[in-house]
Amino acid sequence: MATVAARELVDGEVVFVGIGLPNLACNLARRTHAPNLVLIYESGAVGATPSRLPVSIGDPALVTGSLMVCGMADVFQLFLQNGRIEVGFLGGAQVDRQGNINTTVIGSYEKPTVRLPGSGGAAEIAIHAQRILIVAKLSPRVFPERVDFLTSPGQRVAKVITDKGVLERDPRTGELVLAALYPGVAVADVQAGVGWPLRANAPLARLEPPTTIELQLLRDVLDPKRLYLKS
Amino acid sequence: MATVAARELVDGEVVFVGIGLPNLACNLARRTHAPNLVLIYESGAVGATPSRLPVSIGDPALVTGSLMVCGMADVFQLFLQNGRIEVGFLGGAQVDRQGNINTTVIGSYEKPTVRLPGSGGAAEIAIHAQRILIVAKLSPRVFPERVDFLTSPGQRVAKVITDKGVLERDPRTGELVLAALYPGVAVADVQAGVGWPLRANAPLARLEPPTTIELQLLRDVLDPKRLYLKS
Amino acid sequence: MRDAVARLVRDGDVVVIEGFTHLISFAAGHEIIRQRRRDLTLCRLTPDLIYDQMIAAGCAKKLVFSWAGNPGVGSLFAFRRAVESGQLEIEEYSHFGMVARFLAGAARLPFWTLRDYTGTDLPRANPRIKSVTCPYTGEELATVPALNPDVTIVHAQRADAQGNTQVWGLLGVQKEAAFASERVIVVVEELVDERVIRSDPNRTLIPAAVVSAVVVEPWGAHPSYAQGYYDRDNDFYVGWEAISKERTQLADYLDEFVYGVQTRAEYMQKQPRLAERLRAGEQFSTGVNYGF
Amino acid sequence: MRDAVARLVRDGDVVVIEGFTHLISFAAGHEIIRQRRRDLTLCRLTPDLIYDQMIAAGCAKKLVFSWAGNPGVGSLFAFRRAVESGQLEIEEYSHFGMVARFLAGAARLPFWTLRDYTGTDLPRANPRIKSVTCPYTGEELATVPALNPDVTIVHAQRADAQGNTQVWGLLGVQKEAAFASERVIVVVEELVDERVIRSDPNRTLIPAAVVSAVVVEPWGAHPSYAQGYYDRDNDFYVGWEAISKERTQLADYLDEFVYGVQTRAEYMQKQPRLAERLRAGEQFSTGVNYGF
Repeated sequence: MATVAARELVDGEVVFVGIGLPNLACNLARRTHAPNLVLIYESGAVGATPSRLPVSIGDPALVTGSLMVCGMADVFQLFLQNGRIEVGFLGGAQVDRQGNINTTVIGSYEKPTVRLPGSGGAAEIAIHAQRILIVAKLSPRVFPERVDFLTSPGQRVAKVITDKGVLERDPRTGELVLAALYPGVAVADVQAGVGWPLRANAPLARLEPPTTIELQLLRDVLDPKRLYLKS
Repeated sequence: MATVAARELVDGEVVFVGIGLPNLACNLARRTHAPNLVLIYESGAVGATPSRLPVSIGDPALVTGSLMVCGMADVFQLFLQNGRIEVGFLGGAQVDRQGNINTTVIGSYEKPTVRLPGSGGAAEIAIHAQRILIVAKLSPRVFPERVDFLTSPGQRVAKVITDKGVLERDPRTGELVLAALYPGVAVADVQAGVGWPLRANAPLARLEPPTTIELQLLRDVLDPKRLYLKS
Repeated sequence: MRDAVARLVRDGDVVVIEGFTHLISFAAGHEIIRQRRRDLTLCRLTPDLIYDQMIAAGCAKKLVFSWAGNPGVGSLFAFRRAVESGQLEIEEYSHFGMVARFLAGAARLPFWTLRDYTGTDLPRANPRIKSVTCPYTGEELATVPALNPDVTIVHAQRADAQGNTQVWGLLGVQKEAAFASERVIVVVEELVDERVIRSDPNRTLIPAAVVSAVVVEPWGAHPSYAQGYYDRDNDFYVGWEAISKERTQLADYLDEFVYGVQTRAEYMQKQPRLAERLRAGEQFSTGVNYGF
Repeated sequence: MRDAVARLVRDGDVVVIEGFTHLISFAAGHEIIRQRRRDLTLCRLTPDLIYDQMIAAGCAKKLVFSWAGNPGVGSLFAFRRAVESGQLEIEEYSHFGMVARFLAGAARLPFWTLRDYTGTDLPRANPRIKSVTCPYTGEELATVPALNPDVTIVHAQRADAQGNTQVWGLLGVQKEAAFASERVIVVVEELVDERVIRSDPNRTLIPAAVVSAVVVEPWGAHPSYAQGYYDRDNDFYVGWEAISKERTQLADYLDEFVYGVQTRAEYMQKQPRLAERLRAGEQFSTGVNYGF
């Protein structure tokens, strides 16, 4: 997933980075095909080149040696609302057929079964970043027909990168459709993790497996303690 | 005038300072009875202790050794509109019976006889500072019944410090009335410089002449080149 | 700290302890717990461990927030138990919404305008998110109401005795929260001479004019961090998952590390290897010329 | 500078050269005059000598401003002649109004809200000052429309080759103007290695992401100043009163110091004692620790 996400990034782009896999993906891209990627964290660090894998979005390693640190009012007003962010990464407890994301509650808002953390910056990232990439593992609980609570609208979702394949948003219908598969994965495997009848592009693209260099960077340099890499 | 203005300031107050006489008055007060006066310049220098007499409100000497430098958005939103400014100094080409000030045009706005500089920060200083002190020399042209253009409203004007006496705003009628005279000045001398029938408090206060220390500070320390002191 | 909290934080207050990951005043939160303040409305973008502890200790009546999790780790379980059982009132925004509330509060405007929330369920969950029509274009834009706390507490690297406060590294919304607040407590790693502040005035984030009290409390942000002083205690954040999950473990934690100490110095003495493990390395910036 | 202006400043553009007293790019203004740009809408809080010169040279169709004088000295006579004879269109705000217009532009909102103008004649003189009703309190508040220039030019102490720009001393509204603008030219005293920027990231005011061109032009702000590099040329400002008052003297000035030179370096060579008279003394700040 980290490799596939990394390959979605174009050199020179300004990326709003979350913690975990998106952060890995961005730093992998910076060390391979996109050395001029500009990473912006919602904590206010711009152009960070962290010397260690940050555990939180406000890690001190994101500040030391960054190009700019600004207050959060500037992050949201001058960067995000201003339209300067080209790519935004989001995850979620639920992603629905239209690419909408829920990070607020499972069940009703008033009497939730599970109280999730809430929007954080996800609502405005989904509204203002020019292109949204979602990273999430497939499962029918995570990909329902409709989210219990709509935290982040799906309009700007470009791709959903999962552990079995990549979904794209059909610009006509707004629906997520299967666009590419990992080697050895069948359409039915993806359908098993999605709670609506999944349409598939024809022909389906084939995702290249990680190269030796990519694997080596991920395992030896970027996440040697396996904080985010599970395989 | 500088001495009279200085004596209006209370130790510890936060003062929005203009250039010229107000700046002299504030620095005189800081060196006599009000060492903890906090001077804020609209350029963004807070707690300045200029080592030379600043010619402009953005003089580099206001920055070096100040307590804080902030952008102008913060000056207007966080200090002024927030209500943190206790005293604001204003001057003007015209001051009228109600304490309104004109720094925009003489004549009509569309076809002015004289185009003045305009508001600068004067409109919002008059609206947000808790107490306004005006410093101006008496003359019927400067003190008309009504200003040609209302740049800064008079509601918060506390006193008008002139070269012959001090006017105060009557809180009931909003009208400027004579409150105090310099030694040797008669009521008629003040009336001669004011374009409306001037009412006078009874009894009139007497303004103490500058002390030796005040004169020495003004002439030898604060304005040795006589940039703003004319006498 | 004891005096500042006793004097400036009152039962029923709207309280803000700000700092985005960086510079969160755990020392002040612990003192508020020790002084058993009640019925507080706690506001923060990210409630973080400190509000999880204050909720567990019974200080909070209401929480105003935008992201309530343990960053990179998981849940805040005291918060979740309180919400899922209906014992804690909540008022929820997005980060931008909370930032905008502080901006309005700091500028003393009744509301702030932002382009946000279109297509989301957030305005349905929170009727205080409203809208306004642009007088120029006719567009409809989202609004949030100003947030003007009774008291805001911020941690910082250094301040002078008057309260002129300098911060570097992540700035969060501390400036806005301080200007929005009725009363402000600044907690610092170091009290410095006014000349230190005056030698670099562009670093001053909060001026003395808005500060009610300055408290010197080295390590007062732990397990949060202070750039240039000590690192974030990520192990503690990871460990909180297990403590927070069980009521009894959380109670034991509070007994030992909050109620069981009188001061932050005692808190540090209980954990003698903490300082050594987290003390910051050196990476100094170069000075700039303020001459003319 | 020649290339940057040729490429990025076009006839009819809305042009902003910002900097409040500090860091006004006279070098860029002079180059615009030399390249004979026409029909510009010039915007600045304080038109200052630079716009007085550009108005005299025939570059301006319209002026948007809030205080048009020679600070501490007197009038801008080219401006006054143009206004009093009806040859220059004007649009006038207060300082706060202009700042608010840049804030709205930078945040890409169509308007900004402020508490201002009640009881003044300014909204009568400028119908673009309007009002909005608060959706919470019902209060009526003033509004100004966003200002989004075609091109903004700012002078700064230093930047890297990508355009990450650091400023200290007075900050004016440069950050807001840059973020509000379609194109941005940064003119610097010194081009520095990216490592210098990265050694003190809290000093960065404008990020490369919004910068179209970086021009290196030492002394490019004279007779304005650059804190830590050179002092304001107050004598020049005082002397401008006499030059500006007489059309022919002003024309002679432009002939000699603007049209008569090709570059800023030539401008400085014509005035060999300038650097010596104005070069800044040293008063360095101390570095802070960014380690963790």
